[in-house]
Order: sequence, then structure tokens, then C-alpha cells
Amino acid sequence: MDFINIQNEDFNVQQQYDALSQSNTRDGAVVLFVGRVRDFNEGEQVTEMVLEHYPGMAEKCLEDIVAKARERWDINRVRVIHRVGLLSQSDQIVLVGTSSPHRGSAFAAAEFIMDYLKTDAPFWKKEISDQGERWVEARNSDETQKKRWQ
Amino acid sequence: MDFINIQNEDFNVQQQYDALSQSNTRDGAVVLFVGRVRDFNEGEQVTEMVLEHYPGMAEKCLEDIVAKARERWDINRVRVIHRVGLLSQSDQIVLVGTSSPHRGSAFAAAEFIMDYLKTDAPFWKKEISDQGERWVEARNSDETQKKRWQ
Amino acid sequence: MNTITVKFFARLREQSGVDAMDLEIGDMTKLSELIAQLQDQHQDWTILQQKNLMAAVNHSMITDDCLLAAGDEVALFPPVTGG
Amino acid sequence: MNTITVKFFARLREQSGVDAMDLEIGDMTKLSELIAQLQDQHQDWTILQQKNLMAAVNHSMITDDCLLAAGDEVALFPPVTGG
Repeated sequence: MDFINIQNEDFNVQQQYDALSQSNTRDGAVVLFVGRVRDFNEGEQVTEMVLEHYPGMAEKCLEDIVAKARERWDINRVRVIHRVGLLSQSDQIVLVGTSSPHRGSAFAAAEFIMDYLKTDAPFWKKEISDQGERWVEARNSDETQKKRWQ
Repeated sequence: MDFINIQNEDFNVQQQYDALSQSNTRDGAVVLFVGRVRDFNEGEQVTEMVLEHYPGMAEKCLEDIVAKARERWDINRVRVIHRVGLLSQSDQIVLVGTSSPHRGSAFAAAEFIMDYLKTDAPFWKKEISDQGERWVEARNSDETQKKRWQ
Repeated sequence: MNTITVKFFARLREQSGVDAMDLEIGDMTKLSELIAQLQDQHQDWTILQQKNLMAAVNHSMITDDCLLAAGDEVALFPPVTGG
Repeated sequence: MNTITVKFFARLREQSGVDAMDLEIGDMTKLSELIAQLQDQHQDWTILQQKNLMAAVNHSMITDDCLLAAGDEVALFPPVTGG
């Protein structure tokens, strides 16, 4: 019941929600997270962004993270989509969706997957602003977020 | 930037997501929770459900909960929709949506709002199953969930 | 005497058979006294006897006792189960 | 001698100017020895010197040292920033 995909194309939130909820009378709770390109990062005007990934490893890493989430919480359907390539301001980057009989499990699993994705999955962002190109630096706060689950 | 509504009509997840994200270049994180009618509760086959509320107080209570969430987390847009009246299996009951520059805030605020809604907001469910009608009993686990925030 | 409105919801509304009633109360009547009075008068409204009965005054949940005033809207109901 | 593939990503790929290279290594070569050798040979690839350099072997993140074997795919990259 896992759908994990790395793609150039945009995704539609309703379609992802439908895939989590349709013909699913068991799960009363659905949680969706969407990460989007913000207009600023450390003060520069970001206009575009390039997302690079490590093909093969990125997919495996996302599968491993979802498997870990399944060990910890009672979740039934999981969807993870990560876009790569050239993205513009406000574009959707990533979606994580979970369904569960219990809202606590759906929330926790979705946040866990995002926290591990941020620190472990081989994706890299390069921001393109009026100042030129700049590889995004990893943030310590992401490590801190992950450590909450350990 | 709050949208809080109690309604008979169904809601569309994409529309709610669009309202949280469109023309919003500040928030990189959007979290949506949807609660739906499950097919079973304590072993009976639930076919329909009636949701009753206390008009006036229910709206005020949701507004108070959202205001409390805003005091604690850096969230920009919030949407809460709770349906009332007759609902069928798999129907959507409730939606909570949050947007924030930080995913941790968007997740925490959405879960906080749901947890307080469950224990404090004056809504009552009556399940209609092949065994007849039955008012749903409050669950201790919902009180426990809420206490995590205190 | 002061007039207040008492509202009932969910199973308590079904038991009492009324959505709301106006009542006359004396000065300095406490919420707990109102509830005790209703319990005495309507022993068949068993939800009123439950220790998890919830009460709101003027749309705010009340967990402790409080004094009621003319025009107050008191609501009594079982634990909430929305969401 | 054993042939392994080394892949570079993000800023390290830009610095090295290559996506991947095949290398011959001796038996019982450790990941740390491979990295030290690359650092020696390519002092202008400054990302290699960073203490937060990340490494994966055969698509698994490696945080400790490990022995490399023929056919291994080693990947070196700066801390990840997806999501």
C-alpha cells in the first residue's frame, strides 16, 4: 500500500488524498504534508530552484523510512512524492500522506517520514536568486527534529 | 487569516489546500488533516451517523482553540471545517489545515487543534448501525492526547 | 428572581425531550445548585446524574462552580464526541 | 586490484567536474582510506575536506568506517537538503 515516487512532474493534492481515502473504510484519519518553494532563504530573493537526487539510493532511502514508520505506527496507506529538476517559486516540492484508524498515528508517521527525509534522503537543493546560484546548506534544526524520534 | 466553518455540506480537499497555499510565498509547509466516518466502532456495522452541535458555542470554541494554537506556533493560515447533520460511511467529517514557514509548527498546530477539538468542542456523534442508534461514548485516549500539550 | 435559559444536547436532549427551557432562579444561585435542583426534579434524566456531565455558561466551558446571573445561557451535555 | 565506482553529487559533483569515476583499489581498502586518497589527489575539491562530508556504499548511508569490495558503488556528497 505504499506509493513512493521521485518525479519531475507536479502532483495534485486531491488525487493523492483520493488515493489515500477512496475505498478505505478502515481509516478515519488522513494526514497530508506538502512542502513548497518559499520566496526567501537567508534574505535572498529566490526565483528558481534545482533539485538534484541520487537515483536508486533516493528511492531505497524513502522506502526504508516508510518501513521504519510502519514498524512504529498503525498506518495503512502511505504516499511519498518528491520532485526533482527545475522548480519555481511556490511550486510543490514534496508530499507525504498517511492514513490510519487513529489520528495520532497518521500525524506522527507523516512527521517522522518528513523528518527523516530531510536528514537522510539524498536530495540537494540549489537556489537561483538575483544574486546567482547557491547550494542550500543543511540546517542543524533538521537534525534536532529527527533526534526527537530516537 | 482564519477560516472556521460549521456546515452541512461536504468540503473539497483541493479547494482547502489552495486556500492555504495560493498567493502564499511565505509558507513552505502545509499540513492537512481530514477525519472521516469509519465503517466500524466497537464491532457494529455503522452505516450512517448524525452529528449534532451547539450553535454559537461550537464556533466560539473552535475560534478559541485556533487562537491558542497561534499563541504557541508560527502559523499563518488556518482552516477548520466541521460538518454536522446526517453523514454516511466514508464521508468527510472534519478538516484542519495549517500553513507555516516551518513544518514542525504546521504539524504541531494542526494536531493541537484536532486534539482540543476532540475534547472541548461541543459536537456529538450518534451512530446508526444495523443494531439501531447509539450515541458515541467519549474516549479516555482523547483526554490523554490533549494532556500532552499541557 | 432572575430568568436564565438552560439548554440540553445530545443524549440529554433526547432524555429531557426539550432543547431548551427558561427557568427562574434566586440571586446568588450557583451552577452546582441549578444542576442539583434539576437532578431532584427530573430523576429520569439519568444523564444529569453522571459525574462526567459537562456544563457551559454563555458558551464557555465551566469546570468549576460559578454564580449564575439573569440572562445567562446554561448548557448541559454529555462529554463531546466530535471530530 | 578491485574496481569500484565513486559517485559525486551536488556541490562536490560541480567541484570535481565528474558525476562518477571508476577506481582500482587494493584488497582490504577502507572507506576512510579511499576518502583520504581522494583528498590527497584532489586538494581543490574542498567539499571532500569538510567534516560533514556524507558517504553511502551501495545505496546505504555509512556513518562508520567499512571495508570496500570489488563492484562497490561509493557515493560522496555534502549533507542532504531535500524536502
